[in-house]
Formats: sequence, C-alpha cells, structure tokens
Amino acid sequence: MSLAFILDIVSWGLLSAGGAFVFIGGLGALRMPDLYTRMHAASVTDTIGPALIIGGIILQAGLTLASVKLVAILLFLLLTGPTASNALASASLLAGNRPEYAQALTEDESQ
Amino acid sequence: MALLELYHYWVFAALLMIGFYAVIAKLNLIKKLIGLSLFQAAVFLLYISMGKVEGGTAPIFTDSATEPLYSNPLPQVLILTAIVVGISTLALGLGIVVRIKEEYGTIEENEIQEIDRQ
Amino acid sequence: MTLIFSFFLLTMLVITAIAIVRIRDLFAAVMLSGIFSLLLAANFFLLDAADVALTEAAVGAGISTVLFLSALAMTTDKEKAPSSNRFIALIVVTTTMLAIIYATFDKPAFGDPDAPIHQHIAPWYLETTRDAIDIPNVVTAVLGSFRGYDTLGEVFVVFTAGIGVLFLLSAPSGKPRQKTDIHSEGLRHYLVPRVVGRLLAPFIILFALYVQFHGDYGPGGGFQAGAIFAAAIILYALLEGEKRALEAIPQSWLIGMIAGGALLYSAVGLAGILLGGNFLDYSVLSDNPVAGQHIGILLIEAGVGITVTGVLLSIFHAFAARDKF
Amino acid sequence: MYYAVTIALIITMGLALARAIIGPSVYDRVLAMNMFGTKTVLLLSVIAFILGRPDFLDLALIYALINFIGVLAVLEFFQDRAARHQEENEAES
Repeated sequence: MSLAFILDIVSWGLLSAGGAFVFIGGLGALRMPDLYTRMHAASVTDTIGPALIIGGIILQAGLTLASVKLVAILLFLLLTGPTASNALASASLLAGNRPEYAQALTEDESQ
Repeated sequence: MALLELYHYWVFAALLMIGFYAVIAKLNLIKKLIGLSLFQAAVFLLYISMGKVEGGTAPIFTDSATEPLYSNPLPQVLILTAIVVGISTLALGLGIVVRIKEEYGTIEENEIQEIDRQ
Repeated sequence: MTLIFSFFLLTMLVITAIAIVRIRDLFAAVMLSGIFSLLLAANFFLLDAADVALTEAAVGAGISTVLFLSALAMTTDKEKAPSSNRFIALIVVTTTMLAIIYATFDKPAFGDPDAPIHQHIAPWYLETTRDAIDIPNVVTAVLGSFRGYDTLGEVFVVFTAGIGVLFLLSAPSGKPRQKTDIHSEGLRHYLVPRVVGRLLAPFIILFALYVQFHGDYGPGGGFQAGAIFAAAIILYALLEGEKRALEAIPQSWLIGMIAGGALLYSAVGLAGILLGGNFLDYSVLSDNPVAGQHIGILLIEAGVGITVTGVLLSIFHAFAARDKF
Repeated sequence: MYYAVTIALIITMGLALARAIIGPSVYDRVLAMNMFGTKTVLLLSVIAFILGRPDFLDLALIYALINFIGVLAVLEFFQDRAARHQEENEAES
C-alpha cells in the first residue's frame, strides 16, 4: 500500500462522488416541480460537485502549476455559483413569483 | 466507426442548414441574426474538424522528450480571427436592427415591407 | 474515446440549434445560444483547438449574450408571426443538406494525417516556427508573423465594424423618449452579486493581461485578451452603472484605442520597411532575427488587443447609451 | 476514472439542456444556462487531463469568470425590463 496508491483510491472516490452529485443535481433540476425547488437541487450540487471533482483532480495532479490553476477555478466557481443562484432567486422573487410549493405546505399545516 | 468519423461533417451540414433555415424562413430580424451566427458557427466547426489530426495534440510545443504529433495550426488561426470579426459584424447587424425598430416600430420583416409599400 | 464524447457533444449542439430556431421567445433563444457557444467551445477543445476555444469562450458566452440582451431590451423579446413560406424553405434546406452530406463521403476521413490539408503548408509552419520564431505557440506564430497581412486585414475589419456601429447608434433618435436614468445605478437590487462582482473584476483584468502576454507560450493572444478585458469592463459597467465605467475609461480614450491599436500594428509593419526589410517583416527589428520576431509579435498582439478592447467596449457603450434615449 | 466523470458530466449537460429548452419560465432557462456553464468548466478541466495537456486549464478558468458576466447581464436585463414595465403602467394610469 504505497502512498501513491492510497492517493489514487482517494481521488477516485472523490471523482466518482463528485460525478454522482453532479448527476443527481442535473436530475433534480429537470424533475423538480417548481422553480425554487429546481434551483435548490441545481445550486447545492453545483457547489459540492465541483469541489469534489476538482479536489479529485488536484490529488492526481500533485503539486504543480495545474493544481494552482485548479484551486483558482474552484475558488471562482464557489464564488460565482451561489452568487448567481442567490441573484436569480431574488430576481424571481422581485418579479412576484412566490414559491408555490412552500405555500402549499404551509396551507396544509394551518388546516 | 467510419460513420462516426464523418459525423463531424454531418453536424456541420445540419448546423449550416438550420442556420440557413432561420435566415430564409424566419421573419424576425433578430432571429435571422441568430440564425446567421449559427451558420457561422457551422463553418467554424468545419474548419476546426478538418484541422484535427488523429492522435494529435494542440499545436503548442511541449517540453516532452518524444515529439508528439500536432494538429494543423492554420485553420485555427483563420477561425480565431473570424470569431472576433464575427462578433463585430454581429454587433453591426444588431445596430441596424435597433435603428430599424426606431424608424419602423417593428422588427418583423413582413410588417416592415407593408410599411414600405404604403 | 474522445471521439465518443465529441459524438454526444455534437448531438447536443444540433439539438440546441434546432431549439434556438424553433423557440418563439427571443430571450430563451439568446440563453440557448449561450449554451450553444459553450458546447461549441467544448468541441473545439476536443478538436485540439485550444486558442479557438478560448476565443469562443470569451466572445460567445459573455459578450455576445450581453449584446443580444441589450438589443432585445431596445426592440422586443417576442417573435410575432410564424414563418410564412416554411415548406419551401424546408425543402430547400433539406435538399441542400442531403447534397452536402453526399459530398462528405468524398472527403478525406476525419483526422487522416495524409489529408491534403495537412500536406500543403502546415508542416512548413510547424518546422519553421521552431527555428525562425522560436515560440511554443504555433498558432500565435502563424497569426502574428507568417500571416501578418491577414491579421492586419482582420483588425481593420473589426475597426470598420466598430466605427460602423458608432455611426449607426450615435445618430439622433427619431422620437426621444423621456426616461428615468435606470442605468446610472447599476444592479441596485442585487447586493450579493455587486460585492462578488467587485471582487472578481480585478482578477478578470489580471487574467486578460496574462492571456495577452502569455499568448506566445500557451493559448492566448491579442484577440482573446481584448475580449476578456472588454468583458471585465462590461462587468464593471453592469455592476456600477454606465457612468462609472465611462469615468474609468472615457469615450475619447476608447476612440483612441480603436484607432491606436490598428495604427500600432501598421506602424510595426512600416518600421520593418524603414529598417530595410519587407512590410510586416519583424526579423529586422532587432540585431537577432529571432529576437526581432519576438518583439514584432509582442507589439502587434498588443495592437490587436487594444483595438479589440476599444471596439467591443465602444459597441457596448453605444448600445447602452442608445437605450437611455 | 476520468472517463466515468466525463460521462456523468455530459449526461448532466444533457439534462440541463432539456431544462433550458422546456423552460417554462425565463428564470428556469437562466438557471439551466448557469448550470450548463459550471458543467462545461468541469468538463474542460477533466478533458484537459484526459488529453494530457494540463496547461490548458486557462480555458476552464476563463469560463468560470465569463459565465458570471452572462448571468449579471441577464439580471440587468430583468431589472431594466421591470423598470420599463413600471414606467409604462405609470404612463397609462
């Protein structure tokens, strides 16, 4: 069990977990019933997916210039992704779209 | 596999004709411009796929000891400049559309022709 | 294996294109063309065209979306009438497509190293770049030095298009509308994007400079850097409002940049003649021909970058200013 | 392993594309475009390693930055449109 082998195993684990998260997020964005639930599915997995995948690639690349660039990419994705989702949600709220699904739930509780 | 290798050219043909369809059949001027940019993208794709060499790599020299096979740099040069020229001419087209909207109040081709006939 | 990835990406490309043409909501069509451009760039990357993918990334997804959206804001975002002569158009288009597909069977196989295109001049470029120009990026070498005339022509086309847009959109509007100045404040409702955007803008400018000056060694060069730099300033304009962006880089500077870059390029060419070489022959710029090539490519790439930045920014400002009237 | 991730990414791109095409609201399309952009960045990073040219990560970097500008432009468009509608309503009343 050399170090390289363990690194390989860990990075494969990260890559496949990332791939799974990304895929589930895509599925959620397609299948969820309304905009806000779709946004939830897409944006949460858009944060964890890149973190895992890029983390896995960094383990493969080792300490090189490529790793620095990958960290920069990850940093930018982590900054812009949630920002875009936040802005989109507030734009939709400002335009007067209420989260229907949440409303239905609260109405159920009040009855 | 042989068919898969021609797939790039078929996609070129399909994209070219989808763009062309938008240009000739759509009446909205902005839609026509979008179609024109699809047409353009198809040509870009044709050039770049012709420049690809099987098993090649991008024509930027590496430090590796074994000399790799490089893809053709010439189509890439032509298309690189064409993309920037494309966006400039697209902006020109959009500028003309905006002016048409101001003068005619519409950007639908048939309505513009009706106004012209009067 | 990458061929199979290409297969899926290309199929998605066609689906996206069909959706763009079919959809009646122009806003949706613009969003889909953003996706189209991302897919196209991914395909370019798989086809070994890193420089082209970089250009498409900088231009297609960012600037083209911004321009289309500002045009939509001034016109309309709904397509009205369905197309009139759809059947004739469909017949014409299908026949032509079948003809082109028939023609592809005579083409050399995809990726065939013995195809005529790879025999003509490309091997010479690849060999000579190493000795005569000595920069790793052959695309930059061909763009800047071997095909310098061509690139000069393209720069002047960009220049002309920019001037054309300025003429078209600076003409007085027929019926001036009274409007509140909505652009002066930028994105006032969105606090988080403003903060994050302010944080990112300097990095984008830094990255543009990296792409500009690293173009000899990796993917990049004047065209890409110009587009990225313009995108950074457009980001600033979106966040803080037109006015602030115009205070940072005034209109007069932009006009100067449009002309200045093209003139710098031509001046480098003329310097070649004055020093006893040919037009756009950089070897005479220095005692050592290879160093001369380096200086020449650096200067003309700078000229290209300046002109492209100036043109794209002027176009953006022209559209935005038109919106205000 | 890279191949498995690439396949997952391409399938997800397909799902996002489907969401962008069916809509139904404009916000769904923007969401899909943003998702698609993130997936493209990841795809390019992975492919750069598959092709063995990690120096091409610059491309993915620029995608991560430029995609954000697209989203901001859309937000500005929405804000602009809302202001325009408000004005029109005020003019009518």
